[in-house]
Amino acid sequence: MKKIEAIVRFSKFEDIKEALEKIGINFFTYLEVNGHGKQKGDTVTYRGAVYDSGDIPRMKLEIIVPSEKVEDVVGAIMAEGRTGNIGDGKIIVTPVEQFIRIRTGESGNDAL
Amino acid sequence: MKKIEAIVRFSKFEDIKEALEKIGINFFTYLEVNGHGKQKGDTVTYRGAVYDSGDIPRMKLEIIVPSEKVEDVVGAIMAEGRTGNIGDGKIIVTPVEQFIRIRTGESGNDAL
Amino acid sequence: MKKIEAIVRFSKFEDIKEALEKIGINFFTYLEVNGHGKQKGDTVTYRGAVYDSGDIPRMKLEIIVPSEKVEDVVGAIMAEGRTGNIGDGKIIVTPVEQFIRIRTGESGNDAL
Amino acid sequence: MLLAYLQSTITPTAQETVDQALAAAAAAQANVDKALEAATAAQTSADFAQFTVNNLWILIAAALVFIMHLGFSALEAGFVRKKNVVNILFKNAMIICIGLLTYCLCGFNLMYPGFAEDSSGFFAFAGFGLSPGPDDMTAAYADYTYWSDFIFQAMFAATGATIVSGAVAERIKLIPFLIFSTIFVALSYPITGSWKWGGGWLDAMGFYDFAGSTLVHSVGGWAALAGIILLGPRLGKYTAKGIRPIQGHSMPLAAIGVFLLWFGWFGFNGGSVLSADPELVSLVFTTTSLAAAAGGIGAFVCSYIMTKSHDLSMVLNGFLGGLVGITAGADIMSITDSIIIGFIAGIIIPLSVTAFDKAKLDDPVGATSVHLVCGIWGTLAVALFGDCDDCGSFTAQLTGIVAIGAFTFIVSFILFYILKVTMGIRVSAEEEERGLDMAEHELRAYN
Amino acid sequence: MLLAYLQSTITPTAQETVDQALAAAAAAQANVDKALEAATAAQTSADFAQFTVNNLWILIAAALVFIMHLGFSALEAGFVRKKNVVNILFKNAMIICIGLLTYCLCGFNLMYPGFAEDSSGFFAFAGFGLSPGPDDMTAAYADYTYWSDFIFQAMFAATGATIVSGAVAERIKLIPFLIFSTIFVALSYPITGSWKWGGGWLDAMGFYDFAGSTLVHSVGGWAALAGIILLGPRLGKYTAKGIRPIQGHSMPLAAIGVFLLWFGWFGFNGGSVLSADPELVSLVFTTTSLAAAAGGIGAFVCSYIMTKSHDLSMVLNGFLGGLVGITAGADIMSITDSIIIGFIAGIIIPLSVTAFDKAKLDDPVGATSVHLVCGIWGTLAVALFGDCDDCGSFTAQLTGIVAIGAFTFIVSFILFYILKVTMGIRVSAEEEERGLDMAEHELRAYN
Amino acid sequence: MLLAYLQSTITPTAQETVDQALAAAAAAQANVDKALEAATAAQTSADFAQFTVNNLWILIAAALVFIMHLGFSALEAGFVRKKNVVNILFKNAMIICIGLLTYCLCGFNLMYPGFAEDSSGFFAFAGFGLSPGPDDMTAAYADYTYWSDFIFQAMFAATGATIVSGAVAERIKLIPFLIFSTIFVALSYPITGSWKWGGGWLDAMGFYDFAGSTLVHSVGGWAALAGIILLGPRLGKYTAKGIRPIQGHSMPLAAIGVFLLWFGWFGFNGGSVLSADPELVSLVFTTTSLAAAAGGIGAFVCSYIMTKSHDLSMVLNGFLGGLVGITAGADIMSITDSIIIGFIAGIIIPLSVTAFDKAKLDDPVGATSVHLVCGIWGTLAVALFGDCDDCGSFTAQLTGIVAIGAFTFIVSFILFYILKVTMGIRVSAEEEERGLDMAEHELRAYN
Ligand SMILES: Nc1ncnc2c1ncn2[C@@H]1O[C@H](COP(=O)(O)OP(=O)(O)O)[C@@H](O)[C@H]1O
Ligand SMILES: Nc1ncnc2c1ncn2[C@@H]1O[C@H](COP(=O)(O)OP(=O)(O)O)[C@@H](O)[C@H]1O
Ligand SMILES: Nc1ncnc2c1ncn2[C@@H]1O[C@H](COP(=O)(O)OP(=O)(O)O)[C@@H](O)[C@H]1O
Repeated sequence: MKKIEAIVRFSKFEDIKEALEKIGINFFTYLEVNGHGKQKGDTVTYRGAVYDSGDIPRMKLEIIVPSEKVEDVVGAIMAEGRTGNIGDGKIIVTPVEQFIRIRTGESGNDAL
Repeated sequence: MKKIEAIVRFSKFEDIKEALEKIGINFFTYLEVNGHGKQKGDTVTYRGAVYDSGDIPRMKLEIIVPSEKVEDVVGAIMAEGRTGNIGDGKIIVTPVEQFIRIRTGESGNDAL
Repeated sequence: MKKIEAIVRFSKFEDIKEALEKIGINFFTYLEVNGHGKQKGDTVTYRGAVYDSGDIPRMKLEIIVPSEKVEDVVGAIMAEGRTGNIGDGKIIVTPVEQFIRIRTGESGNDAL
Repeated sequence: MLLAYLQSTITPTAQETVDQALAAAAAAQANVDKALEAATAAQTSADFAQFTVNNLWILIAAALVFIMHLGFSALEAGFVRKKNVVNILFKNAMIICIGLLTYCLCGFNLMYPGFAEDSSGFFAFAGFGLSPGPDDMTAAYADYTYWSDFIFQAMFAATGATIVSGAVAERIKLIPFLIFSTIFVALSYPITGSWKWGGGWLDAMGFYDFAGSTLVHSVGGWAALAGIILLGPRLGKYTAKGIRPIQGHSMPLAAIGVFLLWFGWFGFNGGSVLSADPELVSLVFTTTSLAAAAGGIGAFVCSYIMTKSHDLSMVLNGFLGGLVGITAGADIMSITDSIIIGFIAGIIIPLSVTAFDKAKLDDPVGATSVHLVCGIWGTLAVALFGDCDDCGSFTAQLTGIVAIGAFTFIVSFILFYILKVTMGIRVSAEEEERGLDMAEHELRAYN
Repeated sequence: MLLAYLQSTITPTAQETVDQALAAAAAAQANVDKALEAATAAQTSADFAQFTVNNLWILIAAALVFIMHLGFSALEAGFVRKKNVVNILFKNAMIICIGLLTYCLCGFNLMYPGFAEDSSGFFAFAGFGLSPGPDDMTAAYADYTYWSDFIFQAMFAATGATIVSGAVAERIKLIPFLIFSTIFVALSYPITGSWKWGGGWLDAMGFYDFAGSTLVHSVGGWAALAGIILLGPRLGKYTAKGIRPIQGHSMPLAAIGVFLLWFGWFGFNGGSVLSADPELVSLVFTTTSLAAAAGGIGAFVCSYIMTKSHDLSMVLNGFLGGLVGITAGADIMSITDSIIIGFIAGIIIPLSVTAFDKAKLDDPVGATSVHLVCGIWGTLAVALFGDCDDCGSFTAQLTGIVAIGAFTFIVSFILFYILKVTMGIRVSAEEEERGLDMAEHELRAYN
Repeated sequence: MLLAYLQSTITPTAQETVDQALAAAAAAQANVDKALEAATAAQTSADFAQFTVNNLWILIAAALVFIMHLGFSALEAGFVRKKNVVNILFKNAMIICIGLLTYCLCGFNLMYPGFAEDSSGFFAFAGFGLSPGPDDMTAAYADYTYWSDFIFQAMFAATGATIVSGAVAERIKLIPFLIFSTIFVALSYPITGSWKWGGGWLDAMGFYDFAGSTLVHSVGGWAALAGIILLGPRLGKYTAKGIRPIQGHSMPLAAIGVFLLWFGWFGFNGGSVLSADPELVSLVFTTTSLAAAAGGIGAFVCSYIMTKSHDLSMVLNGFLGGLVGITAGADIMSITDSIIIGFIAGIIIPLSVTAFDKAKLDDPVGATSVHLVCGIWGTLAVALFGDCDDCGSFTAQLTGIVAIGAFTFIVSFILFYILKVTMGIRVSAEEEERGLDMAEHELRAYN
């Protein structure tokens, strides 16, 4: 099984959610994170002092899927999450060794 | 070493913490996340519009442990985190390649 | 590629950010987490009741880097994030199987 | 002829002067009438000015009591968890609506029924709705108009139910709570209120409660207690491993609430003078503020001794304890008395909060400690410290506390009990875990 | 000789007495003058006391209207997303500055120009700046001083622009918005205001608007509507898949805002009596509060029927709807009328919010529903419910609504249009996604 | 016989009339007395009405000054980091307690000691506690009662310490801070206050400070400065790499605080008229509001020029700068003067904040810029703009600023220094990093 982490735009989150549902991904975990990036040269001003900050709040999705579903999920996120402008975000796939449903103790694909 | 991620109920967090302490896990990291799930058919109503949302805030624990401790930790979380109702959450185990204590530079099990 | 997760002090975050920039790491993701630790024996008092809590808010950085850069990044974080006192935090390195830029579909090191 | 001549020569002189004198007297008389009229007019104007300023103060006090509803909302919202914030705000928003409308429908006329001479002073009702006569807008009615009277009292009425909402927070079902609040504000509060402020039997026996330590605060506290008992504690509060504090989600919100409550209390106590009388209103402002300040210090000291901590939640409740404590006697206490009363109320707070927790009576915001316990304390303090003719005796004060407490507690208990067995008063465990915001309102407080 | 003798013997007696009488009369007269003087002095004192209390109320009312700006700021901040909070606070902070300063520069003299006898009552201007004569500080001016008049009216003036800021939130550029607000508050609002409150043509034809359902609230609503139309909806609100609600980021903040608005409304409506008249001010407090409460219930009931939910955002807007609805006739309505007017306003809110959304007119805080729609309703309600000589006829009310609405909408539309084609009024999509806080202010609301 | 006959025939006529006249005069006289009495009674009533309205305004002003403590709490809480919020709220809650209680114990009698004729006017003390005579509740005392005087002044007293709490936030130890505040409010503030408001030597030499630009605001600012110097900056603020801004955690909270401060300032300045005098109070409301508005614009313009940004934190502080600036002369300035004074105060804010930062004096909320610098500016502005007989000369104003500044700064410095060497005034680096909420209170602000 794989863990797919996607760091996406806030404004694309709802669309991605729907796209995932269409391909049968009904469960995942998400949270707000901050993206640090140098390119923007953005500044923050507070009480007379200006300083650089290219940090933008972003949404991070964490989805555990069977290995064979990775491609579909990546495809769905790419399709709905893209605007073509800088800042669309990243997808990271990492290996999962165990995945267990706490309620029943089922593990692996059964736990999905 | 392994990284154990557990997505659990808020209301079980304190119990799990205590259970982990009992088996010698005194350090871990946790944060609030949102669980997306289709099953509830929950709705959100705001200013006259209703829309679906099965999203529930949940607690996520991240625990780095020696490989041989994984079973104990999973067992402890399963024992204390279970209510038997839908929504008890998941445990995910992933491989860790390096684990370093910033203060001393110790790594691996020494860093725990 | 590797994913480096670093759990560090709030007060060291800006310094680490600058150190990372110096070694060419301009992009990463960060978020606030809570560190649970037993050592402090800290207590929380609320409306007349006292209870233990060694929990401290911390900053977590997640950085995807080419495998060969791991050492540099770990070194930079260690150099800037250390105070020598308990609570400096941890660095965790885990394997990454895929890394994709949503905007272009580039993957691997090209996506960085 | 001589006579005639004489008369004609003599009289004119005197007569003329006499006529002058008469005319002058008449003129004086006329002017006197004008002066009297002018003086009367001036008096009328002065009286009207006095009436206007008295009335204005009652209205401003009503606005200040109104802002206490924001105070309660913010305090309670701050002391519950993030997942129950919308629910507590919704309840408080509804309570002010219910309070004003039912008080208009029947509460006012239940609370001020104008007991008949031979009435036992337990219950009377002056009819539905409000129908003031033309005189009721003048000083013939009181130092304020009928409408001022109504709106000031109506703002008071809703506070009772607000007290309940905090104590039963995070687990009560919305609709049963609203039904309870409606009946409580429409009937129970005005009936016990009539016993004293409506000129009923407690008033006759010499019970003293200036602005409502018992009539408003304890009453709310007793109803809260009934609710707490029947509801049971929040899940996870009292575990096998001991008491697990469930922290409120926002201290700034709670602090805003408490400061606004203090601010509103200037109207609550100050307005209860029922005129802008300079001496009394300024005394009430002073005793009220000093008691609140002493309450804060008392709670600080006591909680520090108990837990060696600087516990903001206790200090905030200490302010409120001091305010509730002084409310029964704010118009009769000396500076020193009011500081002592407030300080003791402050000390009571941490002790009471801990005692309720030991008894496993779960009150998320400490409403029972603040309003019930300190309300009783304040009412008794009138007998202990008060030094005036009409200050109630210890017996009178105790009778009032017990009678009103028993009535309110029993009525509330029965009401909550009926609601419990019919529609249920507690949300399911799953809903409670999820939070009432999503379960009852499908809306999150923060996004 | 006899005569002389006679005279000398007779007269003294009478004469003496006569002199006495004369003296007495004179003395009485003198005292009468003193009494009259004293009475006049007392009258002057009484009148001054009355003047002082009337004036004080207008000033306190001005302070209460000021706090409505905090109410609007909190409400609007609560109803936008976390990323646009600094922006909405900044706009509201600027509006109060702009409002006060432009009203001082020209607004006051545009709104109260003292139309000449033969004026058509459409436009007049009494000159830049403020220059009261010495008499303008006495009762010769009004029941309050010139400065009280100015500051009370100036606090009103800024509310119009505040209404706009909520409706166009989360996408408008800062500087164009501030330019619009300046011109709107400095010129458009005072001109339409002069038609009624300045004694212009609408006043002459019998249009009735006590405290500004139309003159303040609808006016703000029309300007908001023009802005909304020209700006377009927020990105992602109306999608191919339907309407996607964009939730506000903090319900407690919104609730604080609404309660403070209600609190301030005591000054807004109560102060519009323009004196502390006991009967009228207390009536206005009562009708205002009951309408607000009924509005909350109305919105609750209606939104429950529509969506089967207990929607806090609707109840909060329902309060405001009730308040706006009663504003035009708060001084002439009966208890029952004001409850009905408020209840209907409450019902209007969910219907109107949904209707605007169907029309893809995106208003993040519901300002158009609250201020425009309920403002129109309240103005019409004067004709429907009002029962007095000078309550406007249906025609008069409709004329006022249409005339002021048309003028304001057209002027605002043209203004926004000019700004749109010259400097642009909408931030880029990228800035909108990022949030105006970072894009326009480089500052986050929460850290 | 003839004579007798004559007398008997002549006299009756005249005599009768004379008697009538006499009676009429007497009656008139009697009525005159009644009229005089009535007039006197009316005068008494009118005077009492005037007294009541004057007194009421002082009390309402006291309540408004009270709400400034919530304003300061919210502002300071908003401008510190999330981890120090409970601490700042706790300090502000304690300050109001300490302020009221010590002012009652000794502050009031230190500040208004009633200097003896031949006193040098530097120091006197009227004894511990409060003990008003019966006359002190009547107009014989002043335009308000003794209690009103006390509570209004007591609310003022605590504001000084509140100013300090913001400046030393995020690093000072709780208990030493509370000890400092107690001594500062109990002794230092009232002594310098007595020099002017107590009728001391600065008053005698013609120093003018209407509502306390120097006596309250600068005084707080000087104490803050002493604290800042001895404490040192927060960790990480001034680094080798330059100044690192440490952002406040909640802009909405800060905005709520500032708006409430403005609201409270109506009482602070308006109440300082010490009566409800229509002309003066309305003038003060107007100058105060216009200066605040101009301060907001000034800070906006200046910070925009300096950093090309629309900096909300500056605009909020600009409001406060304008308010502090007008405070010394709010009762004597023209419209134009007050706008200029406020605008300049607004411009000062960003310059001063930057200057303090350059000097590595770390003030998390900008209290020194707002209260110290703008307080000095406002006091000098009285000499520059004021145009009246008793407006202080430049020398008088400067003497007041320097004398009060030197006294306060030295006393505060010594106090903080003693605390520093005995118990320490700064938390450990570890505690500072962890946040004072956990370190000192074991409680988080948000959960
Ligand atoms: N190397 C990285 N490690 C972790 N997160 C990253 C990394 N690079 C980018 N990100 C995350 O992805 C987000 C978007 O990436 P960005 O480079 O801005 O867009 P694009 O992929 O369009 O160039 C960043 O804000 C950051 O959160
Ligand atoms: N495939 C998944 N990937 C990531 N997180 C998941 C996944 N499935 C479930 N979760 C997380 O676990 C939580 C609980 O899972 P759920 O399916 O509701 O309970 P149960 O395991 O009892 O059926 C979800 O809210 C979500 O946060
Ligand atoms: N085994 C672990 N798994 C996950 N997180 C950990 C673990 N051990 C420590 N941490 C995180 O690292 C933080 C700092 O570690 P700590 O042990 O307090 O410092 P030090 O490394 O200096 O001993 C903790 O607060 C916690 O968030």
